Amino acid sequence: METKTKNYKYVYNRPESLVDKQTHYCPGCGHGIVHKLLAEILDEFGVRERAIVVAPVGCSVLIYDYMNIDGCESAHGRAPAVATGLKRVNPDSIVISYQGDGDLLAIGTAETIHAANRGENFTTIFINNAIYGMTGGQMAPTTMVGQITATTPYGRDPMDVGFPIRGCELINSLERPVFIERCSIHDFKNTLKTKKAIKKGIKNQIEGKGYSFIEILSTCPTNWGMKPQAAADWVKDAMVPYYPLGNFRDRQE
Amino acid sequence: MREEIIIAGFGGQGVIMAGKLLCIAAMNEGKFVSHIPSYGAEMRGGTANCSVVISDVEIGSPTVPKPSIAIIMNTPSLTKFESKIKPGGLLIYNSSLIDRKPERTDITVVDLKANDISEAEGSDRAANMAAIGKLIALKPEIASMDAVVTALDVAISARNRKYNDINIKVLKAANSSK
Amino acid sequence: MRGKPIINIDKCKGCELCNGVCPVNIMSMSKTFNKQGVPYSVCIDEEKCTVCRACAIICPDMVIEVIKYEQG
Amino acid sequence: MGKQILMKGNEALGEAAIIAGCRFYFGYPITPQNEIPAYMSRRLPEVGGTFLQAESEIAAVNMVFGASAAGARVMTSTSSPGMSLKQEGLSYLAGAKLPCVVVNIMRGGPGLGNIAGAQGDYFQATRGGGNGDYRHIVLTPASVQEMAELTVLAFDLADEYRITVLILGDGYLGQISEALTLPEPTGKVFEKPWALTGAKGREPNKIASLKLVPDHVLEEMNLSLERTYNEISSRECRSESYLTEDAEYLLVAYGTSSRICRAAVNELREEGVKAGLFRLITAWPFPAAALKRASLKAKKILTVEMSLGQMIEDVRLSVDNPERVDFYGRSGGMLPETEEIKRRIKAYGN
Repeated sequence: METKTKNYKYVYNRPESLVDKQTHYCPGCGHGIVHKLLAEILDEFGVRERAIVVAPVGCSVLIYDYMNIDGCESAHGRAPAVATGLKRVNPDSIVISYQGDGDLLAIGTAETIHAANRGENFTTIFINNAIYGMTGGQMAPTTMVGQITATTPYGRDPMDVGFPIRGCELINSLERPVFIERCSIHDFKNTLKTKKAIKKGIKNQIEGKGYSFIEILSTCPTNWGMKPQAAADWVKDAMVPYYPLGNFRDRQE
Repeated sequence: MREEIIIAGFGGQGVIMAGKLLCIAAMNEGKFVSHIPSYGAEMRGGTANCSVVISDVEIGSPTVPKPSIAIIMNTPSLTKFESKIKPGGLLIYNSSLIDRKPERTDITVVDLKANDISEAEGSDRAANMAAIGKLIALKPEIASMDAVVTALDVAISARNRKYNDINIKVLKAANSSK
Repeated sequence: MRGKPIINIDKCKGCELCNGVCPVNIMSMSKTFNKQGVPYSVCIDEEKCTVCRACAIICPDMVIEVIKYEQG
Repeated sequence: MGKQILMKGNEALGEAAIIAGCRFYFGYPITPQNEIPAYMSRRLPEVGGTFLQAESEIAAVNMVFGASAAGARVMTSTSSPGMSLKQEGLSYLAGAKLPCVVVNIMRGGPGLGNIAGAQGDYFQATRGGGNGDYRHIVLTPASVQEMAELTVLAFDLADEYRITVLILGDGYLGQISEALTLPEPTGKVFEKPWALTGAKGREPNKIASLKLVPDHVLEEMNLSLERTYNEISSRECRSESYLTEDAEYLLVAYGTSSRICRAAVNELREEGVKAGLFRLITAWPFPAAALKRASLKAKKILTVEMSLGQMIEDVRLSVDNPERVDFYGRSGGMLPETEEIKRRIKAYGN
């Protein structure tokens, strides 16, 4: 192999904060991408040994098995409460609540809003893929109007079950959060932006600034019934128009 | 000695505090004591009462279904508790506010103008002290006047401690009243 | 030749996302199956690799690492 | 012995928690336990601790989960309807083997019920209201002094066995003021190498109850929990036998109803009736062996509860000739009456 004959260096390899282990995620699942981004950022800040990830219930329920950091389970929707407990006991730890759309905006809405409202000094990574993945593709609070899921076989009817909830806008009505941004991993450019946003969220926490909320539009190829690239395109074409990307708040005082 | 006491009136008359004052005084003189207030929603109905047990021996049941002593500060409380007093028991009722005479004849009934005594000493809020002063005059084995006066410093919140001079005057005036 | 992706083919789940992000279109899928029974990511023209890392960054399964050759 | 102070049960419990080293409290207001959060909100900042009023009982118990996972001594408290909400968290705490102290100052139910003291949550406490094969230690104080002493004990038991310890009081115990001699800290120290403190110089710790694969790992964990539960059952049964040696009539009760029974026993003894009281101090583990001993000479066993009969099932399972077991209870916040207990006991003699 040429690699043996030429001098080279790795410009991209596994971050220390990521375990060398095959995930249970479906091919093309956005969780794997975000796990990696998070791990890279923990490495870049050198905080792997202070980090604790709080896993939600949902597809990412096993995130603690993939991250080479301390990990804590939480009951469905309670990740912000568990994160609050962890962070209040050890203010020097770097706590990440990693939550899906059901966890964050359905069963755990109260915990989400109140942790944000208290300005807890942890970072929330909110994976919005418009569906319940783990249980087999049921309607999420973020399911798009008309989207067909296992429990909206005729498409989501907003006059029956309401419109999809916009997490960033909801959090943006609160005073205490310091950083709110919606990003997406549907292409390379946006994935880089996502990394930047997560990085800001972790930096804020390291500096003790308070609560950061990063919503990431992601894919669920399996439950959407699409190939991964088509799913990525659907994020761009169907989701982004309803869930505008961009920064909602970046308070730096 | 075991006395099972109900102190009852309307919210704001200080009946629960009066019970605590009695308990602290008696406790400091070596008695076993217990105090259960009526609480929560019940208190918002305008009536308040507490169940106090003071005993020479360890208290089994702290509840007072049949008081040996009732200190009754308003008319609804008289209606509620008069029939429950143990035969041979003691009823001190606040005749400043209660416009009827108790009906029981098998108990000792003491008429105490608690609000009048309080007002005569310069306060319209120390009727509860008058009641305690009278009680320990009639039942000195429960607690001494000295113990009650000392207990005031613990029982009364810091915010209201400035009224203790008047409280002591009312306690003593009722204690020596006819 | 500036560098290239190193692909751990047996870990590839065959999602093809790397194919879509490559700016010079040198990522493709194999005609054969890996241990997991899926076609896997391959680089069909390493000479053209710009070492942009897009394929690696988008890969959800940490299948791709990227090396850069040292000058000289 | 320290100085006696007059203290309310709820506040004595709060102070005892601080004596025991509890520095984190999460809770949500509900009568008749409101003095606990109020007390902790005042006292914890004085000792460098954290009080947080949660947005719900569910959030509170999950904050407890997080704080316990981080290695802290932590407590939450509530009353019956709030306890129902906490069951999810209790099940997760059990699955994750996290120690904590949970207080239930019971009130009348079902539903919103009323705010008077009751004992209708015995089944929920001893059988577990959450999902799965789990137990927690249940301590049942009967006085302000015991509210304090059992709270100190609760924190040690929780850490020793990595388990939830439930203090099961009732509204009367929460509200009653009695003389209290503050307990001393036990000074026991429990290492928590499993705590989430950041993976510095060690492998990452993971705290979770999820055991998906392989198939048998969950059963193995359940069996390991069972071993802990068996150990607790053999070592931690607590009870008080009062005048039971020669008792022909045995009362069985806990908490406030045991106080009423004690008064009945005293009065019956004065009248020459050989009555005794067996009082639970742990409702789980149930002190079955001690009850069996205490009931040896009893012609009749009267279970007295502030419910319509829950503990009686454990009583029947513990004694020989369970047909001796009879029941008297009041519910909905009403109290059993000494006179009625005496009347029933005397009726057995005829």
